[in-house]
Amino acid sequence: MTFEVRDNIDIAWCPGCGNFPIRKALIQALEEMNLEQKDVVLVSGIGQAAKMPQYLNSNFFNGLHGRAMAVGFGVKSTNPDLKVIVEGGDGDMYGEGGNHFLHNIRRNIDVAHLVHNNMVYGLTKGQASPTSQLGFETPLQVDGVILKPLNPIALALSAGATFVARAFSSDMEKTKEIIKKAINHKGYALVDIFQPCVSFNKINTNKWYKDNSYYLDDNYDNTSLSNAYEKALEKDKFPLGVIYKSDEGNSYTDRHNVYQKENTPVHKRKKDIKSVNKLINS
Amino acid sequence: MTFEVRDNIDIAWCPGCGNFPIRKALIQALEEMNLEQKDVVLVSGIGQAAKMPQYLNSNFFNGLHGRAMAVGFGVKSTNPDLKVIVEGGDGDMYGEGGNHFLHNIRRNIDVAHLVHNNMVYGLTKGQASPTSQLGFETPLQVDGVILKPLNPIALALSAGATFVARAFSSDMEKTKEIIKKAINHKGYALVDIFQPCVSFNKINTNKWYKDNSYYLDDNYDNTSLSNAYEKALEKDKFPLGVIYKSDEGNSYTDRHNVYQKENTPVHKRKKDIKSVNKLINS
Amino acid sequence: MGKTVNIVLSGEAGEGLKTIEKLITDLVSKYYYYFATKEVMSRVRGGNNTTEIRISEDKVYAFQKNIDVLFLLNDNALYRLEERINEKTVIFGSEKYKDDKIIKNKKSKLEIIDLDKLAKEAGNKLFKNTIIFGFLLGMMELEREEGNEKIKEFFNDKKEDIIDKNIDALEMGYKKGENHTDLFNIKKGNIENCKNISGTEAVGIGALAGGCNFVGSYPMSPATGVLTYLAAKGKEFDVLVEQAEDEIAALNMVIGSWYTGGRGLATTSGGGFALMQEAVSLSGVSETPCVVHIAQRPGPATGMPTRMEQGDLNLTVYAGHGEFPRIIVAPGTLKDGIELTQKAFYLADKYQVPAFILTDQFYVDSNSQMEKFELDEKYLEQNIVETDEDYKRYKITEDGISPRGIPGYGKGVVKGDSHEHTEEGLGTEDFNIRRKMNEKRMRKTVKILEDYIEPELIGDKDYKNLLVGWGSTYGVLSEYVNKSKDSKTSFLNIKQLYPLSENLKEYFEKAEKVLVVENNFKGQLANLLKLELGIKVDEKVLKYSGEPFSIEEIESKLKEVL
Amino acid sequence: MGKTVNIVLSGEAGEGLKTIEKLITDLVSKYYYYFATKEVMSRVRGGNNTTEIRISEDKVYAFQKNIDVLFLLNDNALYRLEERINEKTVIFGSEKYKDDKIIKNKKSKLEIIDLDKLAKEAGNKLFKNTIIFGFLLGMMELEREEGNEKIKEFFNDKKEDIIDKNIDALEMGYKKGENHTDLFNIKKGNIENCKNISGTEAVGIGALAGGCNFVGSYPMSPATGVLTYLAAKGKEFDVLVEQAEDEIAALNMVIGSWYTGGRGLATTSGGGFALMQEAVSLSGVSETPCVVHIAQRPGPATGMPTRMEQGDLNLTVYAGHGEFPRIIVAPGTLKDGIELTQKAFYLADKYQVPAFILTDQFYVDSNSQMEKFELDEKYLEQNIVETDEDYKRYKITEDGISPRGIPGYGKGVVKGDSHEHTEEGLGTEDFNIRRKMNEKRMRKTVKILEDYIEPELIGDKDYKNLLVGWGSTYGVLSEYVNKSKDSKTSFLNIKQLYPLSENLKEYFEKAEKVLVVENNFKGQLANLLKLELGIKVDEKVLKYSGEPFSIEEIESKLKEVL
Ligand SMILES: Cc1ncc(C[n+]2csc(CCOP(=O)(O)OP(=O)(O)O)c2C)c(N)n1
Ligand SMILES: Cc1ncc(C[n+]2csc(CCOP(=O)(O)OP(=O)(O)O)c2C)c(N)n1
Ligand code: SF4
Ligand code: SF4
Ligand SMILES: [Mg+2]
Ligand SMILES: [Mg+2]
Repeated sequence: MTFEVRDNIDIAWCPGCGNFPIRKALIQALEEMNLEQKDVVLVSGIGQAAKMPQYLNSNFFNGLHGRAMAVGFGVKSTNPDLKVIVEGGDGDMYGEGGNHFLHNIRRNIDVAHLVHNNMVYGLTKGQASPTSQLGFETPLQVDGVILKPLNPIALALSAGATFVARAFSSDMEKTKEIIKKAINHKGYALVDIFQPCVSFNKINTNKWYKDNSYYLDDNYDNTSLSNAYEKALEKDKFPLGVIYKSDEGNSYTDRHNVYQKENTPVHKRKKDIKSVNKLINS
Repeated sequence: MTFEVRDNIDIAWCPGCGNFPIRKALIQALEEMNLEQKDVVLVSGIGQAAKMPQYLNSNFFNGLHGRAMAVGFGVKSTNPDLKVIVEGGDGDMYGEGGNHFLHNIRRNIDVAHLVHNNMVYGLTKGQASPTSQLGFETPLQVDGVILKPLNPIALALSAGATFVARAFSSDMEKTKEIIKKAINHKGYALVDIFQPCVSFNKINTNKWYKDNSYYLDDNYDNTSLSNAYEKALEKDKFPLGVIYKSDEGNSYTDRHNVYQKENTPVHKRKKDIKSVNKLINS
Repeated sequence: MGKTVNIVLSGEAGEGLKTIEKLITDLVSKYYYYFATKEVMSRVRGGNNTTEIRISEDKVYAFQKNIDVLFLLNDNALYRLEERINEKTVIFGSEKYKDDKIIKNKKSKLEIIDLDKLAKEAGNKLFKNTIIFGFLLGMMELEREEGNEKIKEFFNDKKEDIIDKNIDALEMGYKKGENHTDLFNIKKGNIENCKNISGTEAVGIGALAGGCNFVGSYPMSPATGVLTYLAAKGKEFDVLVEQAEDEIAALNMVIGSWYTGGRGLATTSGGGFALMQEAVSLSGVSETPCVVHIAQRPGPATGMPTRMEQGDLNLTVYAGHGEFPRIIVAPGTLKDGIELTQKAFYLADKYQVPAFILTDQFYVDSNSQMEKFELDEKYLEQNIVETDEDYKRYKITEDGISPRGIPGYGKGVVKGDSHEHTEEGLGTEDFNIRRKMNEKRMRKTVKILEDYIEPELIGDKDYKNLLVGWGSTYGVLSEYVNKSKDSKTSFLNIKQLYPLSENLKEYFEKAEKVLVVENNFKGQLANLLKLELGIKVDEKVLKYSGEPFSIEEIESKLKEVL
Repeated sequence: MGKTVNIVLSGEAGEGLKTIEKLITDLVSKYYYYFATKEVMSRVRGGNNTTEIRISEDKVYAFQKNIDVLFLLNDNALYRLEERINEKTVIFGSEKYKDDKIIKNKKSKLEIIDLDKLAKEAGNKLFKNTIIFGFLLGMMELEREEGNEKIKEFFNDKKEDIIDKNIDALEMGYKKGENHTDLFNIKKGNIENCKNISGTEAVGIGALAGGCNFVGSYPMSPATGVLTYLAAKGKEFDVLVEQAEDEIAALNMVIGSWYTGGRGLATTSGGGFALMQEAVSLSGVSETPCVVHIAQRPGPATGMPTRMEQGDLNLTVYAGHGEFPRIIVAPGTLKDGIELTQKAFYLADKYQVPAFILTDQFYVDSNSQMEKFELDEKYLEQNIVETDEDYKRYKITEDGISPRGIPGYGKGVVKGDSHEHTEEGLGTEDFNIRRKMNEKRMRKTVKILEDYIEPELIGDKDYKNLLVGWGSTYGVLSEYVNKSKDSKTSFLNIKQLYPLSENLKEYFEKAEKVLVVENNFKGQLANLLKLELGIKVDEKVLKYSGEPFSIEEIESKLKEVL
């Protein structure tokens, strides 16, 4: 049993795309965690990154652009026994999906949220994404981006995220470890993954990401919110690693009244027409 | 010329509602700023707070629940000569409208964004709003709210807002002054206004708001982002006043290429069919 | 038809009309038939709202325009009622109405009663409602003691002192009411085996009966009631209820839940449903079932949030981009509210399509007696298979239905996809597969029609004129037919609006004249009948003011055209 | 009909097919008629895409299935083309294809050409495209010099060295091509007064011609081209273009702009348009105009992002909750793309309604020659009034049109409202006002029909069979009629799909047989004709595989049914 797909599959990403190592990292993470395909659900939207579930052998729901978090919420809260990974691009998750990003952090729903941050819209051929840097020129932003780039780390912290991390696709091993931690985290876990898009982002290249990032060192205390904000707001270089982790609260399904009553996933609970008849006949 | 409405109008708010003093504060702010009704546009969504424009005599566009910021963007960017105020409730602006909240901050569009924060859905009769506090019981959240309350101040800062303030409806004078500053600010300006809802929020009452807030003192330096974050994250009491103000960047319309070319509002520029004919005939 | 008295209470939002209604209908429903409905403004306090309680010797279902007995709860309670009073109306109101022009013009009878003063005498202005309750009991010659019991029940969490004072207030009203027993000369009966419920409760119960275990919704009038109903029942009935951040999230959550094996519901109104269109399409292509309750109100856009209309049938029939099957049901009676909602879950599950329950503000906000009945357990059945290792989610089958697996149940994996896909569930750009998958999905309509929910014919089977309606016009049209004793005119209530069965044609072929009655501008059902079944509609009787049809209006309109 | 050669280039995404297409069509369009279209996968690199360039002595508009000359740009370029080659096809490809089964089975002729090797010889694999360009020139016996000029123009920002090398590569290809002039025995003409444009450009130019000065949109295939076209022209033509955070924002921005006096456009596809439904309704009730370009692709949901379908007509006709008038146009020709888009702005403004331009992937991604013409300035007219102090935004008028003011222009204030409202623009709950406002809005349809955009009849006026189509089927149906010389069959292209004019009936009354041809499953136009005009359609010719109709397919399908 492996999450790897049969070899004849045609992966529709460009050669050299940062999505390939992320795929590898994810597959290895899942396998090293000894998860079974049948217990894992990948939920994604639309975009290059969002094609990921199609290239992994496991349950998936590949839904609408921007809406994966909402579907993921429905999956996890209906069956908390499943491991749910919500994955997609920066446009998918922070643009069209911005509202679900915010509010599912507030829910602290127990999903790993993997966002491929290539600072561009890949699939639609190179428009600005919410994380595109100022001045980035595209066929649509002809004189360069004039909107401030969105800072997913700071936003997630401000929305109350209990796990916030950043990875870099080219470091497969480290990315894998971060993904594992995110999956293991009980609650919402963001991993914003720097991912070079070789076709449409000629500015934020592999080298650029490398030159503009560094790993948090081992004695960085990621349980401190103020540390985390400091890191989130750093301007020179972007820190990589787990920036914040808190065990302050239970996840959504622990706190919801139906799961306080009992653990059984709601869809597995026996329905009885007699109790409903009472509503009519009493 | 006054922004006050003719006296026979029936204002549909509950007696004692915090919206009344906000209305007064807004009218006085506009009048003291010597603005003309014809040059002011109030844009709102749906909710009790969003009824505001109906009770003021000026241009308005009272659109859809959650979408006022997007309409406001369309208004301001089409005619930067207009003063645009976008107003509504916490559900309207941070719930349904959360994505437009985020991304219009990134645009730094020059509008004053007044959000009545009563920590509840008023018009729909008392469900939780994004700012409802943990444990708040409602007919829908029967065992109390389990989602973390949204922190609009911290979120606005993280999204890059250039003006972030908080007011309290019961202090009419101070609220008025803060509103004036927001209107005068060249760029996006958030004023989150604590507003008791006497009908559906029996927890966060006028007294509660009073007991749980304090005014920033005069020597608070609101040009420092780290000061602002500190204030935003305070847990004991909520600070009131202008928490952050930056003049770092120009507003959206200053930076957009059509306005770099010239100042005339786009809709006033003369269209000439000849130039279009050239696209066909050359 | 037996006699009916139409009692209307007029007051402000927040003045307690609901309390009086609840108290009185609980009591009268033991002895009389009743129908209660309200029309409220989109505000929390002030303005003017009314509650109508029709009490009758026979079953009544309709909104009645003309008021027999009117209570004006404050000095601003009459201005909207000019059209509803006449020389037969008896009005109870304060001194202030003594010289009221409207009352004079209409030659109504005013009985002065100073409710505020009485309430103050009783100790608190909040006693006003209890006084009116007492008044009504007196007028109806019901037992004081029964009233007292109701009071105790209602205020059971209050201090004894409060209960006592309320009982005194009731007595105060009772005495006044006793002087007006002439206003209520209705034969007392014994109504058994009935349950008072509202349209909202009917849909809520139906959801539970359909095995609903997940609700993702965003509040919106007039659909919020179903949401709070299920929230209240959630823990007991194992329903996870979540308030979504917006309607788009709501339906995507619900789809996520169905994908996982849940049975999810979203409840909303037209504007919220408009936001769900893309997700409806997702349900269509991914063949993930979903159920949406749409409580209509007048549009476009915000329109009139607390009023009624049947303007969103078209939106529902054509919801979502692209082409895929769907099911639409519309309850007319309270029982239908339960049964059709229950079936919506069952059919969505069975055919893996979106199913919609179309109601409207008038339907959800009215209440009446419903005869008790036993629900059919069959509709809890789930069509979920245990997957094997090479499970294919979208297997092409003869009837278009692919056995549906869910994650974690069986050895296989379940791939749900919004792209056009292969049988396995992987995105494809193959034109042939596309064509076949499209045809497979569309084929399900044939099967869906085998389960077609038959319409109800009210009136004689040998009719000349056929009135046709859907949803909440059931009340007024059935009352009209029952009352008119004109055996030439019958009423066909269509319960399943989409897809429409060819069998319906029979009903139309028999008719000399077909009249479709709807609360919208275009005659949306009439158009659907024309398009789908080629039916020629002779007359559309339409109303689009935000108000339901009254029984008088239907009588006079039909007199014109029949 | 004169002779036609269908040249198809097959390669990977990102391999430069676009460049060859551009170079060659620029040149041939001076001497021949051409039609170029592409079909691409939803990916950025790899896979298999093709570009078809039909070159003809006569006007051609349609997708042709059978390939005359095929270039396989790599070793993986044939597998999808089995159905498109035959014994007349000449294929240029590498050694690898020598024993190819498909080619053998189809008895096509293979000419070995190792493009990669040649390119390497020329100095770089990027020269492959130039070699093919040269080859085609040689084959067509066009002047080398003209090719060289094109190369210089195209690479004008490159170093001279690069240009020289490209010219050498061109020569290399030219020489090879010269050996195959037999494949191209078409009479050279002189095409004058024409402009090569694509459907995307047509809509973009139309927007500029309609006075568009604001664009709020979110990228979505296949509608993004119009967005980037206008972004490129923005500064010169004073169009403020903004990428919205989502489609809901997009249309609300556009509505905000129109409210302020702007003329805004949103461009999207079905899924994005599904998200705009609530905002469409806002445009309806607030009588704020808006214009939306919907470039259709196969649904439901994500469906096939880069393929074609005409599946969203219903969604557009019934878009938004509640009832309100709207205008829908669908261009068939390139000129229509310009003119109908221009008129959409004009009509939206004049009638204060949402106006929709319905195209599809095949339309926007194809290009051809368009005869030059002068635009009508009249459509830039704006119906905006200067307000006076007691200006009322929603004045009830006989024709339903209330003079439209904008903020800051005049002494008055402008109150735009999504609630049902008074004439002043304030929310109301008055049933009478509601009824009147509703009727006022609906009344506008009568005026809109006075401006009805007439359909185009292609073929003999005295027909027996009437083919009916809309949008991009124009090409194939007009080519069919022009070619078939069967004077009994004509083609009616309906340009304005909603509202439909009663005058259209005339066309149908004359016909013995009516055939509606559409790229969808249900026959959405056929249904609309039935519903709105009572037209009996004898045959629906439908295709819903994601591919456009080919001329051969139409010929054979019509042979069956005519
Ligand atoms: C509702 C909707 N709007 C727009 C699109 C078109 N679309 C598909 S992917 C995409 C953005 C892709 O960017 P991103 O999410 O950053 O993913 P990437 O391709 O860069 O990995 C867009 C706009 C869509 N499919 N659905
Ligand atoms: C699309 C849509 N969804 C839901 C509603 C119903 N609705 C109207 S106001 C409101 C929330 C009101 O809360 P808030 O924005 O906090 O304003 P308040 O009334 O508290 O001032 C909701 C859910 C709507 N009008 N439109
Ligand atoms: S376009 Fe960019 S993100 Fe998409 S596959 Fe290619 S390189 Fe990767
Ligand atoms: S419900 Fe609350 S917010 Fe609304 S008017 Fe009443 S007090 Fe104010
Ligand atoms: Mg991206
Ligand atoms: Mg609120």
